[in-house]
Amino acid sequence: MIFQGKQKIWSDYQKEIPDDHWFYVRSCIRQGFFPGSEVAFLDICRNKLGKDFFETEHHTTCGGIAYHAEALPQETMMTIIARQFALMGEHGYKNYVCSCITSFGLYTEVLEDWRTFPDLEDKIREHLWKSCRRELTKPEYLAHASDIIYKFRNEIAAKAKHRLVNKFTGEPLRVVEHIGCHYSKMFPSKGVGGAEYPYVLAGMIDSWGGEVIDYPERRHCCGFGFRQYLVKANRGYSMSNTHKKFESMEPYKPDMIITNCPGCPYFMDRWQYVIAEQTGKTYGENGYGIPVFTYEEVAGLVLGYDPWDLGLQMHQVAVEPLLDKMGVKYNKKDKYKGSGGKILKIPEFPMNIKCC
Amino acid sequence: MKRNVLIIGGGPAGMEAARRIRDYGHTPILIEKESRLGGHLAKWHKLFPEGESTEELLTSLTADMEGINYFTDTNIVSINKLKNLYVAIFSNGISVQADAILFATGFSMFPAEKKEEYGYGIYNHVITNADLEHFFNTGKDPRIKEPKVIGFVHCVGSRDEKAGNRQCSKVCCATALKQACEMKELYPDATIYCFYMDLRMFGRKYEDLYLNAQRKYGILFVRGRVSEVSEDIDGRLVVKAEDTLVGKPIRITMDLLVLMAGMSPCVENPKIASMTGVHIGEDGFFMPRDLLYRSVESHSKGIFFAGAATGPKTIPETLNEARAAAMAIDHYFKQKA
Amino acid sequence: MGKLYEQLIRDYRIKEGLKACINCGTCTAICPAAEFYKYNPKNIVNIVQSQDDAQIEELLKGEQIWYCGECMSCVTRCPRRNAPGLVVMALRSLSIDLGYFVESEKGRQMLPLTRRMQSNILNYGYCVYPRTFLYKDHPEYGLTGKWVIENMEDVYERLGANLDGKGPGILRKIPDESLAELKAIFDETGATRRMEIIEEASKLKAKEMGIPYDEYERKAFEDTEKDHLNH
Amino acid sequence: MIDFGYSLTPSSTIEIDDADMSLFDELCAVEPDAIKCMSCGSCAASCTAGVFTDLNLRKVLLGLQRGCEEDVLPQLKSCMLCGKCHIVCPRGINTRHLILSICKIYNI
Repeated sequence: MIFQGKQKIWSDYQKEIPDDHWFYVRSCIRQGFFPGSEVAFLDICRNKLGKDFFETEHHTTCGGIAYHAEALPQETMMTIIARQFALMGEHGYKNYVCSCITSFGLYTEVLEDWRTFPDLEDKIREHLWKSCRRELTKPEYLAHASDIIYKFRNEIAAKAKHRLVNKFTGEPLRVVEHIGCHYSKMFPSKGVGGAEYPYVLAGMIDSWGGEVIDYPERRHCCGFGFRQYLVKANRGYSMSNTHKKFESMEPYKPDMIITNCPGCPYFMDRWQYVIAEQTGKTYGENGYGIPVFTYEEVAGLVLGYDPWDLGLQMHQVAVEPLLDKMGVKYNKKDKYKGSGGKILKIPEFPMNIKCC
Repeated sequence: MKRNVLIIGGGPAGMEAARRIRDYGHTPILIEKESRLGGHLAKWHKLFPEGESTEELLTSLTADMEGINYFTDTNIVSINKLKNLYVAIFSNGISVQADAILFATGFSMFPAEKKEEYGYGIYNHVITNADLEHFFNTGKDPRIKEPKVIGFVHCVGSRDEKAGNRQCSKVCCATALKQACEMKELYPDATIYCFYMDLRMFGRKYEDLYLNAQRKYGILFVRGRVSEVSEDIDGRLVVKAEDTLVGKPIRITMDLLVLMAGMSPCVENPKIASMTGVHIGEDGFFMPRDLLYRSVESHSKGIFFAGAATGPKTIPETLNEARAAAMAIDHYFKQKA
Repeated sequence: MGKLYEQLIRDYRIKEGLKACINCGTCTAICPAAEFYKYNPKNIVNIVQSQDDAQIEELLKGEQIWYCGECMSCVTRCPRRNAPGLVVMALRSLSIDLGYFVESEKGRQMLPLTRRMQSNILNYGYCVYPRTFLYKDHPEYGLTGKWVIENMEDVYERLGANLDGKGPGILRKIPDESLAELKAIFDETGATRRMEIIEEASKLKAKEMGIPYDEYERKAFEDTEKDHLNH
Repeated sequence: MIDFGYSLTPSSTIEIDDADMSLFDELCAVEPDAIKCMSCGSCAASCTAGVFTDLNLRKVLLGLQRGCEEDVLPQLKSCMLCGKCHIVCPRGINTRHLILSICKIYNI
């Protein structure tokens, strides 16, 4: 692999990311599965970097998951999105940042569609006015939340308490990066680094001291597939695609996986558990799995957040082996506690994959 | 009366035209941007359909250069029209008055790194057709190491709207088969695959080349465009396509992948066109007055075309066009007189 | 040009996603669905561009169009700037609008899918919502997932979420006036109508199949009787 | 163990790396024309048995070439050796002879 070749491509796909004043919208899936990540994101941006990120309680889902499951027609999804944009305008913002990749892909696509088909935009404006009495304002800049962390990756590195380095060996940690399909596969120019060699996560890994692993199925989808996961009868598809990725990355012995999509970290984490329970196979060292993180979780660990404040106890694959390698201190007894140290019943442990 | 003809481009079209124009009794002035004549041809080793030697062809083309003024390492700085004359200034400071100009600017190789998914310049064992010819010429390329499985990818940057090249480059199918057979001669134990969309074997003896590739060399064909290439932990290439004739995805691990980079319009076309007002088609190649009957004439008086400047062509087509252009130029002068 | 084709090309996703396919198979080669299902995006695009209504109808009533995961990996690679994923989305929408979706096992999944998605959005403002994400439907949520569900308030509070609370924040209660706007959008833009179409067609199909409606929904969500796999 | 209600799905990808080509090589040694096929489909189009069964010689040959013999060999049981495919093959492959050799080498 020739690193300079990739660098050349990355330099062709640099997008402009404004410095400050963002209208922030949340992700349905990440709020439920990775609440700690969104908390960490806003804390890093607002309190560590001192930036203005505004959120209104009136914003909702973009409808993306439902739209991609065909539960919503295209115009419904577009009008919900138009409403989100209208909220941004009403609060005086021009820069729009979303936590979800499905949303990011749709926002990008919708803006492109409206550019190509102005009659469609007119129609959606009318729908929005009729149903909500709101006026559409289109954002000047659209970013995914990982773009923001990418932009400030070196500032984060400067404040780092821990680096992505194995403290036992002094070697960089071996990190697999997984980019959500809808980040740049549809519109390569809208993603940092393009579609074939996205740099948005690789850039963070580089800055924070890790080594990026490139393996044959790097670009393959995690297998979410919307209806292919949401309907129980279809889940073999979802699981088989994750399985394919793990089989492909296994020889590289990755220490961790970092993702920027809502669904991917959940699927890559949970399918490891199901694969282990069904077939006995695990992909990490000593019967553990390979821990899968969101980029905020990794940024949080680098900045010295407590792993249980980041919500790592919600993962199924144990994160402790990685925390040990990074030298992150944690209290085992606090892992499964509730608010204010409330003692909760500890979860059961799986049969075939080691957990802590 | 002797007249000056400026020929831009010292590849096969320019060289052949220069001699013919001289033979008609005119004065050819040929400029070439590279340091030697021959264009892309000079970098090739052998030619299809029958493995003809490039060196021999080049020797024939350069054997008789008497009376031809040529400048290598030279670019056009400007061209201005003065009544019936063109005044051209070269990058070496020389300026000439020309009664006619022949654009023999040829093509630019499609930059294979633009097809990012194939990893040229990123994966260690991905090369282009031009790299392979260089290897045949020199025997040296660190990327080629006793390959056991070799793939040829047709249509790299050809028939590809996303890459900005919609046209078929015409010569790659035959070149791929020629190169595949040559590799089989070098590495008889290797398994060799060609990934194609349509095998365009349109010329005399080309179908024989195909038959030979199958029957004599055992080259295997997969109808499907390569979709993605990656590198595995041993540094080998994992190549994915659909075997469209079976209707299933296919995955093959390889030691060498050769990308058949196609012909793009010469990158200098827009600059030269803006100096002279000749037309450029939406595909980026020069537009002759028409594509059938006046294929070597431009829309501007006294400006002519030959070779791949007006679209992908084979060597014999290029040479014939050069002769036709020389004849058209002579005819133009006679009419003028 | 057939009537179905005419209906299809009114969809913006066809305008955007279907130029002229050359059957090169680039999409199928990396399609996550093509590897596991009897599915080939290239063939689907080819049928649509043939404009042959008989074949298009077969697609609309068949299983194939439901296999795609809409990951859009095909879009990146197509040399003709087609988007097979968008073509499939247009086909699915038409199949629903015409009530053809109930003719296939995968199409019948639209009933549980639309019910769950739409009710989550209308009731809570989220596509996926923890209180309706049940362990019995999602055993892969795992043992920590089970623990999260069993200790929902405590776990979310511990992590700084605002579960069902006022003001902004994670999993907040979205104000009623905003939920009312979503409902108005649903009524205005066809989502409400889509649910009605799906309910009506599914009810009829359940009767035709001779099974109670709730059993029809359960089967659609959980069961696989046909062979969908590409062995 | 938990009953999840779904499981891993086998891949349909043709994995050439794992294919055992020894029988195909054996076939090519006695039938060097086997590799001359250009998948034009004339044989399948004219095949009498193909009208009633799934027999498709083009696909059989391709399947053998990809190491997927198990998927395609059963088709040959429908062949009546009428030889129409031999008449129409533009590459002049003696298809009858080829089919007999396939049956012999692949033991069907």
